[in-house]
Amino acid sequence: MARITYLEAIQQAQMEEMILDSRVFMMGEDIRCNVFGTTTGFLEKFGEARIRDTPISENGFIGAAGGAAIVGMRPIVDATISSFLFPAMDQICSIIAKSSYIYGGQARLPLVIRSCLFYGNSNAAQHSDRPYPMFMNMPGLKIIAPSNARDMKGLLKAAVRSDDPVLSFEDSTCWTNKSEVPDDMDFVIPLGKGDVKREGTDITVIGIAGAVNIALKAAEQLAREGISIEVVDPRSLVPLDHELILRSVRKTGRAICVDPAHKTCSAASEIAATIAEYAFEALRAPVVRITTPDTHLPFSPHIEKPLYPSVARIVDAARRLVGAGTPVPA
Amino acid sequence: MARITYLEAIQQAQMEEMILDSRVFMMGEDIRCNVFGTTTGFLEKFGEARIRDTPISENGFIGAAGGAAIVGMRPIVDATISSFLFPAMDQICSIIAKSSYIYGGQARLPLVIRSCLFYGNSNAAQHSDRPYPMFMNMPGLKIIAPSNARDMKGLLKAAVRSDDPVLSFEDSTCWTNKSEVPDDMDFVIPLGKGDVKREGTDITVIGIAGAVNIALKAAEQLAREGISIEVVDPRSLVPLDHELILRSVRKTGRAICVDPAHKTCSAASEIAATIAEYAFEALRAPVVRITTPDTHLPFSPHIEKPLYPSVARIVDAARRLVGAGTPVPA
Amino acid sequence: MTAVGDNDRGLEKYLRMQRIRQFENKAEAIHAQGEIPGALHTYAGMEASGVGACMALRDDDYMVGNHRSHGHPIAKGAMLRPLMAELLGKTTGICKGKGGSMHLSDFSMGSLGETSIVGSGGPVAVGAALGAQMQGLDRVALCFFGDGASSEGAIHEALNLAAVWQLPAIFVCENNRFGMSTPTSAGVAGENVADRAHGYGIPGVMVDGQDVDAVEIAVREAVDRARSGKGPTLIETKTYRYGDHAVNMGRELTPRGPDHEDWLARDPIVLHRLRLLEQGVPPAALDVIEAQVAEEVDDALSFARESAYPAFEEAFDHVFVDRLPIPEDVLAHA
Amino acid sequence: MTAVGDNDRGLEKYLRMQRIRQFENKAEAIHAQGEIPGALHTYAGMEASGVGACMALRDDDYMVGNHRSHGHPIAKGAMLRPLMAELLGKTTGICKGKGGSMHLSDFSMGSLGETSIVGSGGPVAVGAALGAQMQGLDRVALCFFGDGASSEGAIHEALNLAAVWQLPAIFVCENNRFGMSTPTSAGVAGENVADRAHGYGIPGVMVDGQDVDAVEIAVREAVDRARSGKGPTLIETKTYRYGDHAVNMGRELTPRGPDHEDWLARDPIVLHRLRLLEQGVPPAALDVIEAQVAEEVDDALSFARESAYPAFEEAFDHVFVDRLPIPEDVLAHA
Ligand SMILES: Cc1ncc(C[n+]2csc(CCOP(=O)(O)OP(=O)(O)O)c2C)c(N)n1
Ligand SMILES: Cc1ncc(C[n+]2csc(CCOP(=O)(O)OP(=O)(O)O)c2C)c(N)n1
Ligand SMILES: [Mg+2]
Ligand SMILES: [Mg+2]
Repeated sequence: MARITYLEAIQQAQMEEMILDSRVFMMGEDIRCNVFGTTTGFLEKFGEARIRDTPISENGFIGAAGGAAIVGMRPIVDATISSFLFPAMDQICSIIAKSSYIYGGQARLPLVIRSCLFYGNSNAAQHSDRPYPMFMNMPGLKIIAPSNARDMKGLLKAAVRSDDPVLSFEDSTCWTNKSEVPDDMDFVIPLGKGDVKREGTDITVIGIAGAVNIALKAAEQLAREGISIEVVDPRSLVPLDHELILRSVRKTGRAICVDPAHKTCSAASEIAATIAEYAFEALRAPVVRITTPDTHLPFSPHIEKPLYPSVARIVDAARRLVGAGTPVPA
Repeated sequence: MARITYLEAIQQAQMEEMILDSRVFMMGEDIRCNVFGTTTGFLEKFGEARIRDTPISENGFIGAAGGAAIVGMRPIVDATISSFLFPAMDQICSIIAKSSYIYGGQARLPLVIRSCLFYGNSNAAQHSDRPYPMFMNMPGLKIIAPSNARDMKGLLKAAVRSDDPVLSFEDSTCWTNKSEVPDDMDFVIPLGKGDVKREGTDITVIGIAGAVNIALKAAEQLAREGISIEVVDPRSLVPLDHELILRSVRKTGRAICVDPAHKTCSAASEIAATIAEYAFEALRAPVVRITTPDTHLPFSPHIEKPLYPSVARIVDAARRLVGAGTPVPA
Repeated sequence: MTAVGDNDRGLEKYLRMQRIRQFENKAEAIHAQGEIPGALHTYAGMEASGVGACMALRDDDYMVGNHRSHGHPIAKGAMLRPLMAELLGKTTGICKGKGGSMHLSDFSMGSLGETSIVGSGGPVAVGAALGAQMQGLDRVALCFFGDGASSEGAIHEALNLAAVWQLPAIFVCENNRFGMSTPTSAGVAGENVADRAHGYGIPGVMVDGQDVDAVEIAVREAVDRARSGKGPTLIETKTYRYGDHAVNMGRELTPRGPDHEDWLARDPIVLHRLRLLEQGVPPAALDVIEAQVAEEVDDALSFARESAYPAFEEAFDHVFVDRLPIPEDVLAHA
Repeated sequence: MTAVGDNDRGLEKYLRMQRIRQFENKAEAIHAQGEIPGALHTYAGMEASGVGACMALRDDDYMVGNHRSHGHPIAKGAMLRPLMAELLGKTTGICKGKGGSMHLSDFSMGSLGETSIVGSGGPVAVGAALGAQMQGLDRVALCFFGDGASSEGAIHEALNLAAVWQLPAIFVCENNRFGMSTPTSAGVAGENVADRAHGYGIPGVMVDGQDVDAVEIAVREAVDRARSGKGPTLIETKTYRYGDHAVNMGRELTPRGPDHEDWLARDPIVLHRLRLLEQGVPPAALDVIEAQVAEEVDDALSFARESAYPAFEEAFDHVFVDRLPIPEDVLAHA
């Protein structure tokens, strides 16, 4: 166990998996120079063949990762910022998500495509996307979106070991957050297992990626008002741990879904719909979504920052829900 | 009024708008040879400059449509099959959806990107996408998905006249369906206005695109069993007519969302979440989604066809809901 | 490796070209009768391009193709039964009925996908070449794509990437003069697709795509370069497709030019047959091959017809390594 | 049009290059102090490329640029106040505070977007050229992109499309020897980006990007071709960026080569100043320009500082033509 940051967790996960499996290699734009700090020491340790700087050709090199995976390699692609997945959308959706299926299982594509959610810091609309909900609508892609260093390390290691393609969405608002992380080279968190980050009885707050940490802060504040929040972190978006979410909502009877993505067709919407479909009988109040509204993200920090989910918005919603709730039936 | 097909409605809408406004022009792969029948007579009438065959460069020519729109043209792009939007995702998401915003309103992008939902006919996974939910998560794009010829014509004409970029998703299962369509050159259906396709009292079935027609058939069958279905067709997915949907659900107290897209983060999920959030007090039963499951579409028709929403699945769900419903409270 | 002109190799090329032609003739006929669902894009007229190129490859070399997918796997040596079964959507199909006509890809023959999204095979081939290079194998990866596909960004990115990394990749642009209804000149700027090579600092080669030996020689040179670490080559086979973009569509999309008859007169199989006869191969040897192929095709069709359709549950296989859970309501009505 | 060597034009070029340099020096300084949010990608060292190119354009010609967006609009003639206000995120900014440093695009100067997604400007410029052609205007559209961007599929598709349609487009690749930390040779196959032109059957031109007159001459020739219906040209300006990929990042990403000092020694503004002096321009005339620009920059900064931040509601403008409804819970906490 050591206390490390989310970025260090990424670095460690990659480092360990590259040590353990010589088929694992990395590629991406400017990864050798280690822009965000997730490849510290890699070039020295693994050499140029396994730490590959690419031309600025996202569709080309992400597709090449798919091809390399088909022939037995296990690439980790660092696509840096999630917005740069759009140029690569065709290879991701038409090739990487579908090749195993369309060829009747002849192909496997064990690869990881990492990218960060680069919102909240005046990078303007073209660099601030949080596009995981789009990929959730495309079968064939597993998706992780961890909220702390421990989960990041365990899930990323599981992703590298998975024989399915995995997209890793790394929330830049968590980058410098620290947590205790096992050193065990075989510490993995299975894809598809969510985590109860805080237990509570009145409302289930399901948080996506960095929103988990906001939810935890809100829970703290609400606890002082006597409102008990259970914070559920799905961690993987595909597969999504329906069972854990539903179990919690069946206990609390109320749900708030907090998601930094745009509201329409967000992960929050998916989770809300799941709750309304499968835990309806337990619901005592509307299922609330707290998301970024369906506007783009502006550069000017004064108008950008209030657009994201916040502690204040969660606290307000929670108060409203508890007020609105019919009394607990025993 | 004339009884015409959905494809003819597209043809008419385009023809009329091109006659009315010389800034409107079309481009796309092989549009001159009129593959699907939506440009019959166009080359002869409008000439090569306004009916442009393009190289196979979706990102290039869809982006060029954006550029042409910025300088005052009003392009209609025929991207043929929706799956071919993936290669163009960057221009759609980074340029077309965002340019008006990122430049503070200096740019307007009046353009229409048409593509068909080409599912259900053994075209295999790479040609069978129904990707509108992905675009619903990206602000800045209006989206229509009409279910019959009349709506198709009225909405497409509105789309061409809109100063915002519009994606038109044209369901190939509706192509040959006929309906009465006004000849009036100024017949338009405003974007964002849904339509009650059938009135009913027990359950609201919200259908997306071709699923509306399946819902109507199911409603017919259920009527014979004494279950009264209200079929709501949002027609536009962005903006989405929340009010109409919520009004109907507040009346019936039950909702089924039927959507040919994959379940996770579908339009059905969005609508279900909206209902659970804003019409909760009226709900008497779980909000059910009937969608294509999160598997790809296989070539073999024997295993492809049962994957889509069907009359039988809607009928079953409706029976279950009515059975499960608590009695109407007055 | 034996020489291009070698008798056995000559006969092998004849065999494979015959397989493609007869396989497709049969497929086209039964497609017309509704026995094959979906669209059928035939390779007739282009057999020398695929067979010449694949004959320059080893069995363990990789190959990526496109929507016009029947010719490539047969050229690489695939057996016909699983291909025909695939066309009929059977569970014994090479893709278990998931892929169909646009995706006849036999991975056991080094085929890594026949992808129907135009241009999308380029990056895959680059990745396979990269994998081979990193694994220290001396395999090469060959990518077939069309003239139309050359306009896709994916092909450009693939060429640049392969050239920057000096990968063992061979890009074969099968220029059949049209992309759907669009003549090459209306889709592709510049005289020849091969001219693009110069901009990437790699060799660009044009070859008569109706001459199976010429194609083999050109590709073999590229393969040798690639295998010896000298990087990729772009080859343009000048060829022609006989059928419309897809067959049995009810109307013709392709606007034939005045050269149409000239192309038909240079049928790659006839040309190769003549050459073999000139080289002293007895006509009977070729007739035997044709008859043998006819039998193979009949056998493949019988096999396909007798095979079962996939069980519904199979629709949920191969999305991920583990079968997806099947929603009850869907299963109930399957 | 007046000649390149003409005195007034020479001074105008000097003025615009000075504007860029001084504007950015100021911006870099206040960015270091936290007054400008986000990343700042400076154009210093590349002024001759932007100014030379834009001086070959008419005011009503179009221009598309990239993330390194300060130089292009100033080169095209934009005023500094709205640009500086944009850097500070003010509502008086050219993009009303929505765009920031990577998107200083002044549409009133024919600028159609400085887009920070690498390569994405190519198709936009093609569309503008198409629009001009269809409208019967004799405008041209010029697209600036980097050496790194040349590897993007979007640039390939744009080049091919412009060439197939013979559009009045000029593609200016500003080869500043790096894309972020990656030397051009590691990202771009082939000797020169301009060599790609041949494959599209269009002229490819290389020019000394530190010589503002040379750039103007090369671009003017391309503009003349384009305006007279002869189609697009690809021009590569060989240049250099002085700053790191973005400034004030705390550490250097760019691995400078042995030629670093040589490049600094050929500063485009110094070179142009020397030439003007040689041409007989009195030094005082240049000093006046410098002083005038210093005032302009100070004025722009004062203006920016005094300007208001956007009202929160403005975050909901320009997603569509009509303002979006603002969710109550968001508004409550803004
Ligand atoms: C990305 C994409 N765009 C468009 C299509 C539709 N389409 C299928 S084949 C084809 C023409 C391809 O031309 P070419 O590459 O020359 O191959 P050919 O069919 O001539 O063999 C087109 C436009 C597609 N499948 N994928
Ligand atoms: C599609 C995309 N990929 C990656 C990036 C990150 N990025 C921003 S600028 C840059 C380097 C661009 O190099 P070049 O085109 O040569 O322009 P320069 O910065 O050298 O002026 C990169 C990789 C991006 N903004 N967009
Ligand atoms: Mg072709
Ligand atoms: Mg550069």
